Amino acid sequence: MGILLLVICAVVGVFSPSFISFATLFEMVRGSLAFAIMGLGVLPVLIAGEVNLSFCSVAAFSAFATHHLLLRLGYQGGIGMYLILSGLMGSLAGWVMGVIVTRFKLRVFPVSLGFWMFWYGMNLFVISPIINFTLPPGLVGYYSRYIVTVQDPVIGVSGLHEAIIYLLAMALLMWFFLRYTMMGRGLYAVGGNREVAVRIGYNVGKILTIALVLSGALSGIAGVIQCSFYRYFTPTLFRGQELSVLTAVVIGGASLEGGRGSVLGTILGVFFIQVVTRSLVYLGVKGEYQQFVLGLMLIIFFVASSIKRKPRPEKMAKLEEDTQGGR
Amino acid sequence: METQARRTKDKIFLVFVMFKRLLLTHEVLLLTALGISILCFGLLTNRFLTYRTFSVIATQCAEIGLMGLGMGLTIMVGGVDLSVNDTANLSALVAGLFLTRLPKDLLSTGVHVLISVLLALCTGILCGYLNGFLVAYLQVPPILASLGTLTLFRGISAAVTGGTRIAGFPRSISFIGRGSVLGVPIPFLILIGSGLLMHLIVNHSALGYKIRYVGTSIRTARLSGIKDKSTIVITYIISGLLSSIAGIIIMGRTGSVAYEYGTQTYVLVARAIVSLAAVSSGSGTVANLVLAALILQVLSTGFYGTMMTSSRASFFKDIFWGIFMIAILIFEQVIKRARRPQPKKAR
Amino acid sequence: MQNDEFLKVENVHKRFGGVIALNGVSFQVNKGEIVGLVGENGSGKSTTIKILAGVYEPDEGDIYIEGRHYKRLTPIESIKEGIHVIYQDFSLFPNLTVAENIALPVFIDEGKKFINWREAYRVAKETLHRINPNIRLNAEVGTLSASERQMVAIAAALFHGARFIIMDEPTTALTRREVETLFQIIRQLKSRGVSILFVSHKLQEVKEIADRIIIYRDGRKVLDRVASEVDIKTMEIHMTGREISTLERDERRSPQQSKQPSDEPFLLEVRNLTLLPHFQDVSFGLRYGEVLGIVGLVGAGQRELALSLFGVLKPQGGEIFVEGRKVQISDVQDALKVGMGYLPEDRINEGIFLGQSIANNIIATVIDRLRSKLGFIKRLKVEKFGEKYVRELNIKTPSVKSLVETLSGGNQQRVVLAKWIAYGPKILILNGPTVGIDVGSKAEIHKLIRKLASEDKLGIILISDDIPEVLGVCDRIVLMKNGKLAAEYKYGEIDEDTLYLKMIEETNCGSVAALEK
Amino acid sequence: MEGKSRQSKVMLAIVLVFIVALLLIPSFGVAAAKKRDFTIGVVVKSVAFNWFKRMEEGIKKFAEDYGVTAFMQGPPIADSAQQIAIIEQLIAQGVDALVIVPYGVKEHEMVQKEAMDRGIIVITHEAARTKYAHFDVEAFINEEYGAEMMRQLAARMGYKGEYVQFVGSYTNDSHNQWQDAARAYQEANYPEMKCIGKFETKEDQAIGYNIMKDLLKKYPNIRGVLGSAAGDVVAAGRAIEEAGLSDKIAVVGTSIVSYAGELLRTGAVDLAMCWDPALAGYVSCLVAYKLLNGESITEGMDLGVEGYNNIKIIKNEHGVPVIYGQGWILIDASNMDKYNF
Repeated sequence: MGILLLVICAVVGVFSPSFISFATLFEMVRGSLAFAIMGLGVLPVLIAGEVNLSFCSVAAFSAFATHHLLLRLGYQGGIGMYLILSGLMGSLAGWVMGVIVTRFKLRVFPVSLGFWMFWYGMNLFVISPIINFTLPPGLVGYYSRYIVTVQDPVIGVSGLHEAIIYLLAMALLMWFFLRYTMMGRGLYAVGGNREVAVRIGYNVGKILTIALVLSGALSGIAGVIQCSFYRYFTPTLFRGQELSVLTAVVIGGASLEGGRGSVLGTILGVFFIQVVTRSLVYLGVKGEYQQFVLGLMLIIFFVASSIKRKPRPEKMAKLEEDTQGGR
Repeated sequence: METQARRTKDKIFLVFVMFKRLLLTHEVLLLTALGISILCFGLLTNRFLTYRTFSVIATQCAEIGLMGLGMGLTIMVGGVDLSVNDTANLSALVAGLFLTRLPKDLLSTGVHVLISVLLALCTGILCGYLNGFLVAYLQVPPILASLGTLTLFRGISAAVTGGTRIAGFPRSISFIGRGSVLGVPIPFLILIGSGLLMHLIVNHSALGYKIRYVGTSIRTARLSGIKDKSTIVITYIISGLLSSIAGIIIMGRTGSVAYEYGTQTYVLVARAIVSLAAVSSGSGTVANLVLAALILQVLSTGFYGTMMTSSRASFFKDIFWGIFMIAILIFEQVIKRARRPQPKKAR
Repeated sequence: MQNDEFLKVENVHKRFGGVIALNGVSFQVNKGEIVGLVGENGSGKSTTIKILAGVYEPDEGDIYIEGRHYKRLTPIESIKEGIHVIYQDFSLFPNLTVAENIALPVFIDEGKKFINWREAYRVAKETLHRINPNIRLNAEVGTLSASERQMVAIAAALFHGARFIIMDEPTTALTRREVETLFQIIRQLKSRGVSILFVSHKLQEVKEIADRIIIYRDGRKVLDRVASEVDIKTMEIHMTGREISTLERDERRSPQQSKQPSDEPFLLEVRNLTLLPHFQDVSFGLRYGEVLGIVGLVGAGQRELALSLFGVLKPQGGEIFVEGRKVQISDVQDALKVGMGYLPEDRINEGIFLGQSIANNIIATVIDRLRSKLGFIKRLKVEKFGEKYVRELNIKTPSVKSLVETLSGGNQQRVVLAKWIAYGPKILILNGPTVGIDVGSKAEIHKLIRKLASEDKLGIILISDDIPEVLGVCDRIVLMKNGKLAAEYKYGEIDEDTLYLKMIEETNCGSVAALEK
Repeated sequence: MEGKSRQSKVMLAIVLVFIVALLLIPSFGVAAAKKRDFTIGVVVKSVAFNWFKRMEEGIKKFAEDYGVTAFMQGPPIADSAQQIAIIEQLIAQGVDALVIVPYGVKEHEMVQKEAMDRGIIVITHEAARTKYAHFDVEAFINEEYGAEMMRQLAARMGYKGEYVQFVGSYTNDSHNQWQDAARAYQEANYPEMKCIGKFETKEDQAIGYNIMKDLLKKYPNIRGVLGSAAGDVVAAGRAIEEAGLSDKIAVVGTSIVSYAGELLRTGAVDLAMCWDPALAGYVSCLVAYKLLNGESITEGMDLGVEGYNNIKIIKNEHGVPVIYGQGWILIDASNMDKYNF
């Protein structure tokens, strides 16, 4: 995965030398920060073998609601309070879904479709339908709070945004959670074999709920970070980007059938999508053709990875594997 | 004596269970939901129970209904086709290009339109074939395969048109989208026609059986001599075909072709229809799919109708759709339990 | 004696809705004792297992563990008392490593919140080492063979401090050599004072390993005796409650009734068929009206041979002739075209369509023939068609519209058979037709196979590791060993014990080297 | 599952009967709602845009002034499919007049025609090339506005250098008219300037921002940006400001204070041009009202609204009369406080 990324960057760099620079790198990092955090939230749910499509709307709702709440309270400070409050709201949204899913023994996917509509609707109907440009003083200028600054000869000042610390922290926490806690391992266990997980004493409902709560919290955080980059809070944040985030996480090695997926892979997957889409501009691909090229690349990637997956010596004797696993 | 009494008791119980099963079928559930929603809207506003409103509902539910049908079939065979909307747009685009770019005096209008429609259908078939090929022969997981083709189809449309709209079609095309026969909108007739055809295919044709076999267990199907791969491909082709019909309706209804038409909504609405119709791999009925499309459309139209003068109607509709979908899911689950009063038998 | 008792179950009842699963069962298991539990499907074996594992709550009765009284066990209590179940599917996570699979359940019990990987590896290694040191701890369980997975499951149980291990059909997926290893491990456990409840339908194996045998029928215990006092015949009688018209030698058809080798041309001839590493240079012939048995231990290559004949696997070399014409079989469709039918071993996943009606299952192979002139399939026709076969094969069901999962295993298998009989194949390959089927149904299926063959319209290849079955049903038997044909016997030429010996003896000596190649 | 087939057949029959009944009964029974006063529905691209929020103010004021029912309606996000669906529903609800601000002009033509066929007055806005409408209302002649944009941009670029154009979508007529006119004006008058290309922001600031970032890298000599959608200059301005190029690159385009205010103040955006959507909404409704009352709209008429005191009427290529005002306004850091939307 990482190698593939480097190859792509190299190819783009050959055709458009201005692509290879710290400024570009930092730009890409900033462009993918929020998505990576959201992807980290998608990951545990996917590992548990469920598909949640409501994360974008949860992100939009938590960020937007937080913003309006804090504005009304006359909040003056920085992003910290935003992150906490929005994260909390996101987790609450995740918890509600978790409770419904476990209580009524439903699959996450159809329920999340309902919530997808619900949270966007809540944003627009209950809070406000319009973009809000008023930022508290602490958030003004946050978009350019860099920890490393570079002077690019072409586009001037650019830098590595502070929010990468949040991403790294989240990634680290998520990695620790998935690797070193019983709950984290439980996610893999549930995704690997749900029935057995029950048998050895895992509370599947609780585990699923925790995955959804985490997903919600990270979505909320991602929403705030993205809005602070935009410098406005919009009720329709991320709308229509659910599938591309999901694609990114899957490209990063998570399986839609559950049981597989890693933190590093997820981040690389998100970055990969970002690099591919953005590099098309550098390669001089006209706006109209970008989607076409992207579609081709996606198909080639999926086909390649499904072919790579096929030959497994120990399964030779069995029937060839069936990948018909759609939902 | 005792056994006799118990047997009678068991019999009564059995009749009760059967009755309950019949009452609680998904069709009845959906019909009830439809009836209740129509009733509610009718009570809320006197503008709802009019011929015009219903003709709008009938017209509008055709597009999403057809796409939902296509997606439903692919889910029945154990996959999913997310590219329905973009297949529709691409098919319409091919027809549109043919209609506008070809000098009009070469052919008579009727032939011209007929060929363009056929071209659109062919495009749908090709798109479906690509999906099916990726899923069946290259073993790409269906979600990913159709995600890729979705982007690809949209990209082709955008690239070919440069993002602009194509318009200026003969009148007969717009008749497909806006005309009516005996007061019934043509798109709705097309939907019902396709629905009936699909019903025949799913329930009364070899293909339908094969679709359900493959959806139930692809391995058993293969070992029973069913051509699983070609079944999958054909199902996706049908999905593509249905989408291209939707594309023609869109073309007729809007008199134009745009690469991004409906991309914000239709896929998710189609998926919602499938959920609502409780279609899953190996099982599901066409009637449910059509009903689900109708319900969602009634809800949508109803909200715009009752909240006509509020610019926030569309937001409220979102909220309600969301709640409604979750509620149906929960309700369905509760009923499923009621239908099966005994715990699972020990294996 | 009283001190030796580990578990005592007294008068346990369990009913589900109207179905009585257990009807006043009592038994006891002593420390370091191996108890074999046998019974037909639905006789209450699984219910007993689940009650002991704490999954089900008994309606009535008492459970004593070392004298401690329980009205019911919870899963946690059960594990705390050292009761551990190894289910048929081994209860493992295919996507996790061996070490984790062993350590995870224990850590959960201990109420740990975090995983200490080093400790997990250390303890897992220690435990696994006692059983099989060759398994890598960081291998994903999904990549292991069936027996390796079983070792892992046992290791997990031991690590868990199990004092009483319940094994549910543990040998289903194992080769004979692996079974031997398993038995060694079981004896090793016994010597350490661990009690074992060995639940199986393979009577021979139960008799071989168990100290004491308990037999269930219809939710009641019908026999509880020291193993050396029971022979297999008695076990069968107690399981079914009737004399079975099985194909015990004395009751079987005379040699005259069976198909005699003749000069008539082969229906199917296979020459030098090879698919490494599974089988090599396999040649044999099959005539109309003949039942050819292919026996061999699990893993000897007979299963792959069958799959190759049916076009699922592609052989690397060799030729296949059907009625004298050379045919190319590269997929299932080709196999169907030359008139083959295949009854798979894994009935649930490959044989039937769960969630479909019986009629729909039966017509799966002939769906294209049922079309009317207009291309439609009439539901009534389908049902009539299904009913015909339900009658013919004596499938016990109230209606062909019932779902196939409502049937018992034997009846399900008959549905699969019906599916192929309906197709009318020239060559019918039966791969383990009676796996997991109770003794009564087994006999009826055997009768059915004989009846099919006697009609002289087709040839049957029967692949099985059930020796009495092969001996009873087949006209000719070929023995496969390590991917090669080792011997051929005519009907009546060899008896059970000799064949059994032939099967194992050479595997254990001569060809181990070849196997490891 | 038992008896599924018969059951589903019965169901199918029930469904069909049900549907037919639904379609037929109402046409005999319930008469259309009584007309109390005129109902004017305004359908905009998306109700979640600040721009249209401002327009709604004008519409509400109109409704108050004239005592009619006038309201705004639209999808939550800009999407033709949903917008057309809403228009169709409003037609079914029996509104008297429709004011439409179409997302894609061509897609909407059929539905506009249908509305007209049913005797509904159809007024469009921002769709000067539409085929079917009684009138289209524009705050100004698009070509003039485009030329004005170019004049303003050129002056700030010193009449030389490379510039890029942004449009909300390639399908947005007005945006493309402005930009095409601007480019034509530049090619005729400022030979030293060069256009790099026209880019589509999909009315999404995030997309515009990314495109601008990438463009800056690819074309380091950019000296000017011409925006069309309200968010375009904001997106571009942000990218430029972050690159520290506020002084070097001139950003001119259609926008409003609530979008571009902060950047106007910092100088990243040099000039916002616009028309007041509230007035446009007011005027559009007014035109519809006058037509409903049987009055006619004539060249040079005074509609009594600022910027629309001396309207021009020019028929477009499809024969639809387009009403032009002189409603553009120029907003920069000095006068931005005057415009509170």
